[in-house]
Amino acid sequence: MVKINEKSNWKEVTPGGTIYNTGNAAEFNTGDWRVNKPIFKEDKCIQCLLCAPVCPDSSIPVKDGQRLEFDYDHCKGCAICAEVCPVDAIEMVPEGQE
Amino acid sequence: MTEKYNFKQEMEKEERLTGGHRMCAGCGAPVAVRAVLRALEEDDEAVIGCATGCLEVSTFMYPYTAWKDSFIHNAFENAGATTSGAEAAYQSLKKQGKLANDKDHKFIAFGGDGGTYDIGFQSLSGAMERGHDMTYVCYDNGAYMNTGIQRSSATPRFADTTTTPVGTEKKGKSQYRKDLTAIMADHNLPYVAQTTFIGNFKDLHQKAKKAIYTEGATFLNVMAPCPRGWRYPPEKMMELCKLAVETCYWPMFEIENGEWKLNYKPKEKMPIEKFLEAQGRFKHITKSEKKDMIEEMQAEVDHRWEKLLIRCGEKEK
Amino acid sequence: MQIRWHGRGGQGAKTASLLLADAAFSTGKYVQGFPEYGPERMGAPITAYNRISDEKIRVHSNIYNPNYVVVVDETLLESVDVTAGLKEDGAIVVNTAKAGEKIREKLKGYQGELYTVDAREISMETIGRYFPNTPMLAGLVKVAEIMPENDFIEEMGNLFKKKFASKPEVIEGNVAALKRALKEVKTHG
Amino acid sequence: MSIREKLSGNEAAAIALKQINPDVMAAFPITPSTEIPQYFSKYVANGSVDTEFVPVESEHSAMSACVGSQAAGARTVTATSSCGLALMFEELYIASSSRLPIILSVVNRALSGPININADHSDSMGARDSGWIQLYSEDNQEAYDNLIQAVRIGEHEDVQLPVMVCQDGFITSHAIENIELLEKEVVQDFVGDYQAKEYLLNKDNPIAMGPYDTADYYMEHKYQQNRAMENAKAVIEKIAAEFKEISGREYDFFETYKLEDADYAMVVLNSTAGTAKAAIDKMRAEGKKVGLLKIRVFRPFNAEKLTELLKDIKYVAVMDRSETFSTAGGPVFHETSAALYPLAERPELISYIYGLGGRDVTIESVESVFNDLMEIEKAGEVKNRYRYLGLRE
Repeated sequence: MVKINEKSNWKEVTPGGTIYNTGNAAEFNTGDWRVNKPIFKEDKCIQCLLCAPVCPDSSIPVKDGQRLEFDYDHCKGCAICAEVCPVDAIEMVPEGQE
Repeated sequence: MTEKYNFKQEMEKEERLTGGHRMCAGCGAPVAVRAVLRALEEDDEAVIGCATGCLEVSTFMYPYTAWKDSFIHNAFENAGATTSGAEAAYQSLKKQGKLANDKDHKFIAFGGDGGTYDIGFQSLSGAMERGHDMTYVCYDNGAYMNTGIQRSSATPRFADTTTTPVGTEKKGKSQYRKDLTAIMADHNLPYVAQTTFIGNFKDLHQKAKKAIYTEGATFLNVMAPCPRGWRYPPEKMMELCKLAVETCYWPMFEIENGEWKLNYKPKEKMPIEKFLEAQGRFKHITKSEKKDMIEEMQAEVDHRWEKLLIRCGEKEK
Repeated sequence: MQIRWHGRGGQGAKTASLLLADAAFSTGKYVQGFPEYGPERMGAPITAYNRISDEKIRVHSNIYNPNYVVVVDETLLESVDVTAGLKEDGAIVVNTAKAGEKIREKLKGYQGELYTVDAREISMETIGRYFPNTPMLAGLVKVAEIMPENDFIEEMGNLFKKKFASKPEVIEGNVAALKRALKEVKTHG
Repeated sequence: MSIREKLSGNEAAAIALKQINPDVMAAFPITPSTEIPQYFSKYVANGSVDTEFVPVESEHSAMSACVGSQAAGARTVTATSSCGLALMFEELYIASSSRLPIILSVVNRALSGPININADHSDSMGARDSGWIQLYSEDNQEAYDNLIQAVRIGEHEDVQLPVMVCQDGFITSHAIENIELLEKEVVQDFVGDYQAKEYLLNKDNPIAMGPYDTADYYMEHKYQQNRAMENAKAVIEKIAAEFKEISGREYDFFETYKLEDADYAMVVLNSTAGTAKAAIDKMRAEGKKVGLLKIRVFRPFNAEKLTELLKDIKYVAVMDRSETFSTAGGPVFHETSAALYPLAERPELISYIYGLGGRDVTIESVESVFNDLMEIEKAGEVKNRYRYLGLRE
């Protein structure tokens, strides 16, 4: 599908605004909203995964029973994950000062 | 049909709501959506309806959608009717053999408390009463957050909202909240439940699973905190949910084929003040000298809790 | 005079543009203050605008060639083209603790004047919480010479009294933030 | 082989819908269109259609469910009148902007208040700018024929717009008249199977519908709708030609009656056109050069064709069965005037508001309009351009 953007003309935008490549918000970066950044301390992590379901931005991927590095393209830095972590394996630092 | 909850396995499921949506940092609504959609079997397709509200405008801003499943937003007050129409189409096309039948389609509607308790109530009631094979999920954040924190019928009494502002004559909202979950139970639906985010989301997961995989119209009421509207630091989301449950402000229960069941009973009921003082919208009552408003609210919470205990057979009438 | 504010939802850039309009209005100017409305949420980049003039303002479009740009959140420099359309003889005021040359690196070849205000430090030390819009507003008033400093402080004091009628304890801190920002605006040529 | 029958307009509409055999009908009863979902429910109960009938709790939900259903990939229909159409108002815009070719059988009735159940066009005229194609029907035959053609017009790939087919409440909806029906198989061949290109239930390609559209995109989307409406003009003609092959009946944007050499003409739509034809016959017999232009397609409005047909007429009475309260005429008058404006020499146009809330229109009342036009010619000037027909003064 042709990439639609604010320069697209009336023939290029999709009829009715319907989107055919669902889930394409993944291409939109909300990581730059972040003022504070979560830092994953893998050495401290006990892989309890309690951080994963609380993320509003689906930014804590889990694979093979292990949480992986944050998806910083989408994480908005809300810190809910850091708050629920029982072992302080997530540290919040001001963006740009990690 | 309660299956064992394999938390780790559930967390590995592919996300059906992607990042890149424009909800506020720390918003509860996408957390609710992710949890509900995880209850879908991986092979099942879903058609998701959504009422206008924060969730809709922020997850589907042209040309981006965060939803991987088929999704339809129609208007504010008609997620119930719209989703019921899609479900009717499915029944018709399936019956006529016009669809490839190798995959099951599940129908899920999402609405905030504005789109569910208030403006969309008629449409919800109609769709549920007709018994479409669909699940309606309310993410209840207790006010019209999308338009700037106006009161809804789900807003707790005394809350300071932009249409029930605290002033010299008024102390926030005058009314207690509507008990929508009980009203939906009185529709005699096969499954109705109330829940929120607790621990590893077992309760929410199991309820979503039951709701989606029970044939007929089912209803789920999920409390989803709003840091902006409730005025608490965004990182405290899980704490707010816990306070709501431990104070019995937001009990967790379900009604399966008319049987009421309490899913969690605090060992010791926490005073409602604990829930109120965690939120800026109640600052005018928690920080004032007069405690009578808090006492009033406590009495109402107690009254509703007692009623629920009786309904759930936890207590003699 | 045309001003464009870059901030994030929830940080008060919109409020700052409205306060600026109020303050300038008190000096007898014609004013406009308006945000660009969209469904963006807390944390999302947002834009707000001001026009200030001695004549009645009739234009109702967005501002594409501002005389001044205010960046309330430094992290926006990475994602937003904040100097787009900024007039060569104009100026940009950025909320940062960083050195001027560090900031200029991010301004995509912009040659005009650059000012900085450490709104985080000022806000934390005077108001006790992070409200960058108050110091940034003062910074802009100073840089753009919108009104005499004393008049500005007096007028803002009046506005805060109205705005914070229910929490008078924050007025003093906000006024202090303005005063400090007026003094601490740094110029970087 | 056509089938000769005697049917009310509502029966004709219901039979058209039965023969179309849609996948879904979602409806809520309202006088005078109530019979349509009633008849249809009977077809569902007896298995003579494959349709899923959704008995919703309001017209708003009716159109909402139609949007959900058509978006899911099902051919979807509904019926309504008056306040029901008004309650759908928001949804009409969403249906058309979502490019969903839903079919709506409108039985025209006055809007409240005061409450009134009889015919006028304030309901569908209020919806004229909602992005729906609008077809108007003089009698039961046209209501039937228009509904069948509507399916092909709306679903055409160059169009993809919803269509409402209007007829007058009680006057035609409840009057038994002769009609020629097509064989069910002929209709089904004509409308064919519906296959949406992109739809919610397509398991291989999920889609998302109904976005938040910012100022960066909204106008482009509106212009697409505008172009679809423009495309509908050729499609309407093409479908009419095909329909003629199966029915022998001719349809166009407009129907004229003794207009060619007329000096005085009336522009009108729906049932009054028939009464006007009778009045014209009577007056022609008296040697008066009167004629009729009946509007069948009000959206899209074919201004070019209308101009061509009216340009040589001296005096034209434009009849509106609805008010705009502009104090400067009704919607049909406005659009007719606008269409004729570019002409260097234009007919003299007079606006008549008539028949509101079911006020009867007789041969005599039509005659009085033509007589007014002749009076105006005699007087050499128009004293009152905006008139009410049959008002007690």
